[in-house]
Amino acid sequence: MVSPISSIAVLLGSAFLVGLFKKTSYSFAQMLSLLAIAFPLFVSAQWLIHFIGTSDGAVMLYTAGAKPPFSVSLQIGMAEAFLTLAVNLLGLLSIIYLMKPFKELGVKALALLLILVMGLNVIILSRDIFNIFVFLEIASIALVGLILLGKRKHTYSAGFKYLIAVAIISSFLLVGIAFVYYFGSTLNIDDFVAQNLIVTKGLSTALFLLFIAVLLELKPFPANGWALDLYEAAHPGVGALISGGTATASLYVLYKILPMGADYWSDVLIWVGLISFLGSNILGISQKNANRLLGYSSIGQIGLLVAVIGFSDQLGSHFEAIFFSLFISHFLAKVGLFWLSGWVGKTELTAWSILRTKPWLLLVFGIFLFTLIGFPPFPSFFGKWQLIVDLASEHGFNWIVIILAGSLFEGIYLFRWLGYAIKGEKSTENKPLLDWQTALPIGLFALLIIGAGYVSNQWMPNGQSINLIPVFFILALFVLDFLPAWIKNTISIAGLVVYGYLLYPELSDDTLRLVFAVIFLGGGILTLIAGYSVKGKRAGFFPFALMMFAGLIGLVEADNLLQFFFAWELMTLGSYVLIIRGKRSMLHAYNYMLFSLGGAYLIFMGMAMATAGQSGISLEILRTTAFPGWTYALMAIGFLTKTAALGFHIWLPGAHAEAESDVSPMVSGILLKGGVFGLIVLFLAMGGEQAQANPLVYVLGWLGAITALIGNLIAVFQEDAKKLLAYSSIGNLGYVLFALAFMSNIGWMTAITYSLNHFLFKTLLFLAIGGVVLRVKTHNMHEMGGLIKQMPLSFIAVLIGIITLAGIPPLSGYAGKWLFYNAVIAQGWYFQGAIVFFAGTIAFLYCFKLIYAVFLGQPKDKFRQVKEAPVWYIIPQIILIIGIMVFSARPDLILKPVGELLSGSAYFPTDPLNWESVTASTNLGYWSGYKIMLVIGVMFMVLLGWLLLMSRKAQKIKQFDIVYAGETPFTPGTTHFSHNMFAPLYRAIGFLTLPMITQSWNRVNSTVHDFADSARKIYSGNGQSYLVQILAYVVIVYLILF
Amino acid sequence: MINFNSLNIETVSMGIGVILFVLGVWGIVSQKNIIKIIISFTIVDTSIHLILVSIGYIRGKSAPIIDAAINKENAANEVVDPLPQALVLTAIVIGLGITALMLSYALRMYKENKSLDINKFKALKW
Amino acid sequence: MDIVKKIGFVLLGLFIVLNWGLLMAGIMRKIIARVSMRRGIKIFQPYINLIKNYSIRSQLTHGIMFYLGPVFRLSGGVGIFLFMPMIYGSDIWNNFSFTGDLILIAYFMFFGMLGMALGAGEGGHPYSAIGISRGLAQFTAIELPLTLAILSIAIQYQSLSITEIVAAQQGSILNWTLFTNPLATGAAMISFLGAMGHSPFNVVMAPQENPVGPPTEYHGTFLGVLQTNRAILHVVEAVLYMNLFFGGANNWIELIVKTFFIYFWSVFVGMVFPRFRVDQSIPWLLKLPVLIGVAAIIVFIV
Amino acid sequence: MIYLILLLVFGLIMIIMAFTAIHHKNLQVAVIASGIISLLASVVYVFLAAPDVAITEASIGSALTVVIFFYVLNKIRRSNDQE
Amino acid sequence: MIRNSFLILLLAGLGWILFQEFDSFKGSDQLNPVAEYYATQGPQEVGAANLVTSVVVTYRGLDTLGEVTILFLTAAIVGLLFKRESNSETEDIYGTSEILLTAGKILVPMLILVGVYIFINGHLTPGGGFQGGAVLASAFVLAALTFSGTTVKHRVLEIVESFSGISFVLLGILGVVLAGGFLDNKIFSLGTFGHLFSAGAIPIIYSLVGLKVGSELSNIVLVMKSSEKGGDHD
Repeated sequence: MVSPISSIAVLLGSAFLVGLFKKTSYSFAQMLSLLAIAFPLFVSAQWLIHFIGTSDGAVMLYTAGAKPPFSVSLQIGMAEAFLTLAVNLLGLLSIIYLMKPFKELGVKALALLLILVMGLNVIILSRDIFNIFVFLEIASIALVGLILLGKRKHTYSAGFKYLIAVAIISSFLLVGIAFVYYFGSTLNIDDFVAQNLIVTKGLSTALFLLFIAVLLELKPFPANGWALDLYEAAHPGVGALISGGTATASLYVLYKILPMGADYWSDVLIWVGLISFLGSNILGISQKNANRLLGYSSIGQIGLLVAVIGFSDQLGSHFEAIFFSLFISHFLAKVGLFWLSGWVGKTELTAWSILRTKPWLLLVFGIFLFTLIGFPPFPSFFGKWQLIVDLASEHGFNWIVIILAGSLFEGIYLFRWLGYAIKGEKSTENKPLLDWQTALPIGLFALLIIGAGYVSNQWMPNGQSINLIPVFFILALFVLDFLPAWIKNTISIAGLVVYGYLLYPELSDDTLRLVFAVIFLGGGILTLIAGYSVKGKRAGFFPFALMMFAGLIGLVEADNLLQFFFAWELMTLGSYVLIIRGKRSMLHAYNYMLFSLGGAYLIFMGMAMATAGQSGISLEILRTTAFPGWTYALMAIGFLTKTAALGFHIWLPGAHAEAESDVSPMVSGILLKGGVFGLIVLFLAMGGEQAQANPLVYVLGWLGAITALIGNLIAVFQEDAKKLLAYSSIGNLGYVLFALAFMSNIGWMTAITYSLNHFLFKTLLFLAIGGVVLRVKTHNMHEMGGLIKQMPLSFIAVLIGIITLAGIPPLSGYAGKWLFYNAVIAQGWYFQGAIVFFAGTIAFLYCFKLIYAVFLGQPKDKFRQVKEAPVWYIIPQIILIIGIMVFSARPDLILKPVGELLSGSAYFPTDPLNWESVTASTNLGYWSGYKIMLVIGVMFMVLLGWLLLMSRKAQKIKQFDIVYAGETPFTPGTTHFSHNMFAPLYRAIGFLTLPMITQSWNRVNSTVHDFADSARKIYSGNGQSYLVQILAYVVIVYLILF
Repeated sequence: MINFNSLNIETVSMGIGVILFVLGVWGIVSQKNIIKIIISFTIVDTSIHLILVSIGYIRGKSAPIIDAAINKENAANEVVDPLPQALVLTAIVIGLGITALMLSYALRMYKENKSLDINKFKALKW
Repeated sequence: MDIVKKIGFVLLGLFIVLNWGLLMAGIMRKIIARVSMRRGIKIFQPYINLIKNYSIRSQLTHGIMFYLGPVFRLSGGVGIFLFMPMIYGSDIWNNFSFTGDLILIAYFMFFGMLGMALGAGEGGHPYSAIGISRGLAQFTAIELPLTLAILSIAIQYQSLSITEIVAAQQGSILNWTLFTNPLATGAAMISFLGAMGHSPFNVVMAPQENPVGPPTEYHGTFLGVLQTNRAILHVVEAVLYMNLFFGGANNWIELIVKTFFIYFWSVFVGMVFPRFRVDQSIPWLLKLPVLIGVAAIIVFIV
Repeated sequence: MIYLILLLVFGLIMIIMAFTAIHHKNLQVAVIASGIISLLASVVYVFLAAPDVAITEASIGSALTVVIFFYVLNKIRRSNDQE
Repeated sequence: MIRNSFLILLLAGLGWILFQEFDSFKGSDQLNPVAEYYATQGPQEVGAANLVTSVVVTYRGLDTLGEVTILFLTAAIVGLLFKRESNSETEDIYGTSEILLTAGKILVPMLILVGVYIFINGHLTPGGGFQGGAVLASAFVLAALTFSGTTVKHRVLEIVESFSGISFVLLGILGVVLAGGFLDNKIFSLGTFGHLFSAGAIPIIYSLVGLKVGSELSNIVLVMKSSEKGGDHD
């Protein structure tokens, strides 16, 4: 095997050699540099493979023919091999990426890069603190030179600020090293540790200086203005080197010297790291400059990694896997983002919409951002998961809160950015060329992320329990994205069908899960059928749709918390992209994501608390959690954000209404059940008795009731058909929540009936209205009218849908109402029940508005030529109508087994529904869907026949043949009464619909932004202030410590 | 606080080093002129060198060069610690490099902005 | 029981109800006229109207839903009749109610309303839509006290079966819900005012905006169907209140007497009080009657 | 003991020079003051039995550094004149 | 004033931190084990009379390599910073006085000689590559000051710089091949202790360091000197 020392020698030698080349032979110099940097890459790779293949320990490399501590020694182990591999790869790709700027600056610049990489290699390998100091200086100085690449404004002052900051930090470092040598008599880390010195006042101060200097190299918040300025001023390719290269090396130094310090240094690292993570991410919120934002984010991520190093004792054997996944995420994603930023060229975040000209770059951008935040299947997801679970087992809940809060703040700006890229205003300028020098590194890093995700997954404890087949299927869809939409659609549907077929045996006993599996998979298939109406490629739709469905079905399959959370996040990711595809959905998708993210973190927190002090992560442990109150409350609130309970609902209307026509039913009819299922899983895990005794459910009940009322009431006042349906979803999910909160057998029957019904009718309604919107190109109901003649099938679908929605017998909506009354009375929640029923009658209002304003009334001139909705929209509607009919006539087919499951299990054994063939009964009454259907059906037919008989010669008259107070109306527009239809009701109780919640969230939002905006004023731009901050940081940390 | 009798050569030089360090840092954070800041940095550098050399000093021993005066076999009892001196050599050169770089950047900044006031270079901020 | 015989009795019951409905409408209008110092219509005028409408030959329609509206409407009325046990203790006269499910009836009322609203909607007359929107808005408020009342008696009797509720009121007049649960009765009877479409809650029936009653857009057979339904529905609704609050009926005579008084209650109030606007009636309904309803529940919780 | 006294004196001078370097208005003077600190330090190194360091400090710290400073100051002055 | 008092507080804090060190610093009476090893084993292992040199060049050779790299970097960066003007010729503001010229003619060769002497004898006497290099550089600076027309060509300096750097690295690698590790000086025989040609590769390495440092420092100074034409007009 080739010694890593030879890589250092090769790099250094070629750096000296490259400096000699003349301008004319630049390309030769460039070639040489590439080769020179490829060599260490090869060496590191070789060592890494060696260490992975064998279980050998680290190898010591001696210099000068003497053993340490007398000479400088290097060490290569798995970690060093991996980190040098990363650094060398970064160096190699940087040369490629920066080819043009390098050429402008000449051979000297190439030498700088070679030396930088060499320096980083030595920093990682070296076991001698002074040696590390020297090469840290080398790396810093090389960077100061490299920032001259692709000169931008203010490079010099930024470079100067960086220089003076580095100089003062290294002064502390050197003083620290000097005294460490004085007290420890050695410069070798291992030797120092082996001596086990008694920590005296002098030694501890010396170590303090050493540690604080290394920490300051990592740019901890708030002593990091100099670094931010550098990030802003430097070419993004150089930013990548700083963020990915020097930070990597410094982090490893921190890890190496950690055993030298006393125990409390772990805590200091944790504090410093987490403060950086939180502070930097908060201040990033108001940042508009992409490079600077990347700087904030880098500092935040590195802070997290510092904290992870501080946690290394607590994480034990998991440390390596956790650090790997978090590190590699930061490294690949941040570097990739910097490179992307270089291609975009402009610094404003809004300019990133230019990415849309190259869709694959947009995808890569998404991968990078999702990696940073920690979404599956990217590596950081697994890292964060395990980190937090392990912290929880040590009861480090405060840490978890900080980490999750920081991640949330990070999400705030990253997703805003992603929104700009996907949906921001298109810039009018010419698109920049994409040459291979840019494309290759970026693409490679994106691929590496996926590979790293796989490694993290396999490495992490329990990671292998995750079913990766759907993920691979989705990846395959990404690869096949060049195919026309209908082929991909067929593949997707086939995938869902096959998956469902394979899954069925597993779930056939568990009816409860089966119901949701049917909703998720069946709904997926139905809504995808509608997608056949889309022509062209529909790039990027199917992978994300499938991702959402994979996540949903993953929830059903999940046996342990990791699987569940993995699926949950996968679902969120997929649905976010689906939602943001809508025309005006930038803001709405953003809101959706923030609420989802917040919710997910609450769930995460709850799960983590549940794992504390328990072995394993199976869902069962939720029952035996040591912190029942917190666990359940946090998880419940998390799920409530997904079901859009009042207070967390503001994302829903926009997200559902502005989504594409066939996406709305997916996200409304199907996706919302994910949250419901989450609650079910939670409550099941809590167990019946514990759940009933929990005051939480009482609160949930009230919340559900009020959500139902307000959701429905707001829906009544909507003019936008899809918004109306969206608010109606909020209301309906309120019912479900309310019913779940009963924690009784019949209550749950109600909830499941409602969920199933809502799936059926809301999917149906959204498909039907979506079809209409597709034809008339507007969401505003008052612009439609009289469409029954053009779209009779859609009309029938909507009619069936609203009858079900309103709970009018004989359709299945009534089943829910009946169960409801029984549950309410059995439970004694009369007032909440009354509110819910009031909400039910209000629902009737918007049902009428929906069908009347769209299909009835006066047809408008401009829509006379409109055709029926596409047949691909009609087919799933027909299937859904059949579904509703079957469920209405034979509810026992589904509810009976579910009821048996509920009463058979330990959860709700009391007061089940009694079934006698098709008739259900309780102590209060009975209900037979079949008989009601029969009676009403026969009666309706008889009466219809009778009327047909009586008025068989009915004569069709013209549109305006109406009695109109002596006048003849002549424009349909003024004769169609549908705008502001329920004005009297609004005057009476409209105050309930004032957007108070939206306003308070807005206030929260602006407070956070204002805070971030004023807090980041500490980065005054004055290099001297930065020095003062560094100094103050040192002094304050010292005073806190001693 | 400091007993004069306990004063010896290395503690005094160490003391000078510490005082110079603080003074240098004072200069760095208080002076507005970039050149002055750089000068202050050189003072800090010098102070660190002083500290390092003081650490390597062994009372009453001579320079770590084996010559006629110092027996090769008995060197361990005759000489001061060579290691800190080696470190200082390195540190001095590094210090020079950094100072030269700072000065070049300062010159560049001056040519860009016609000012040496560090307050005038706040274009990048927040 | 033989299904044919059952259907026969159902049809007979329906016929009785229809006749009583028409007659009662005539009587009430006569009373109203007399109270307002008018001569008024003939008692049998509703019959005449009905026959006249069914015999009109011209039938005009705006479209399929316009056509179906009356069918829905009548289905609603007849359906409630079918699901309603008419005479307590009689297998013959309990129709298809099995044991009479309160919730089913409460929600099936929407069926006819929806049909009517849709039919009128397709008529294309803006006033129909205005009337419907007002009517529906007010209806939500009317429903709330009724819901509370129903909850209250469901708690009281621990049943949602009308038959059982009636059974519980047998024996003495003091067993009537009216006396055992006066608050619920009060709330429900206020709600009944709205359901019957009399003043003060009849702005939705204002002359030009009459989708719930026989509307101007409909005529001929359609109107006849609607009038038929109206007659049936008024009686059946009164029967519902009778069953719930006034001890039910053991025979047709008792039924006729009780429904007359129940119906008369709405007419009486309508004569005494002026009309509310919709945006007045909703807040009013959401205040006093709801409070009474809440009180009716609290009585049972405490 | 003589070393000690010399050292104290040097130390005092160095501190005074440091004040001069930091606070003197004239940059040239300040540079020279810092050079003097360096030079005195190199003498101190001799006391501390570090001749190698002394030579280095003298040649690099006090000579070359000062030269570079002067070049830069000169540049600044001249680009001022050009204005 | 608030700022100043804050700064004084900060400096007091800093002083307090450093005072902790000063307070616990008691000097030393004897060498610590590492230094003792250098003193006792150094002469045998490395063969250099100047222990500092043995530490600098051999035991901590990697640091030294890094150090010359830093100078290389600095020279390169200063070169990059003033790249655009490097061609413009300088008018010498000092003028070249007769005295200076004469002194230069004598001093420059002498300084060069001294420099070379210092680094060649680095393993025997105080001084070595850095010091020698610095002296060489001062010679060049003086030459540049004196003979304004005949400045030393950058190119030559660069070649010397790179050549010596590469040779340094190659010698280091030879150490891996022929002796105990990277930068091991025992690739050549240690020779007789105390002689000029002894201590293995140390004299060669130190000469290379001297050349490198000299050329780099001269480069820095000369670039600084020659860069003219204020302003970066891009």
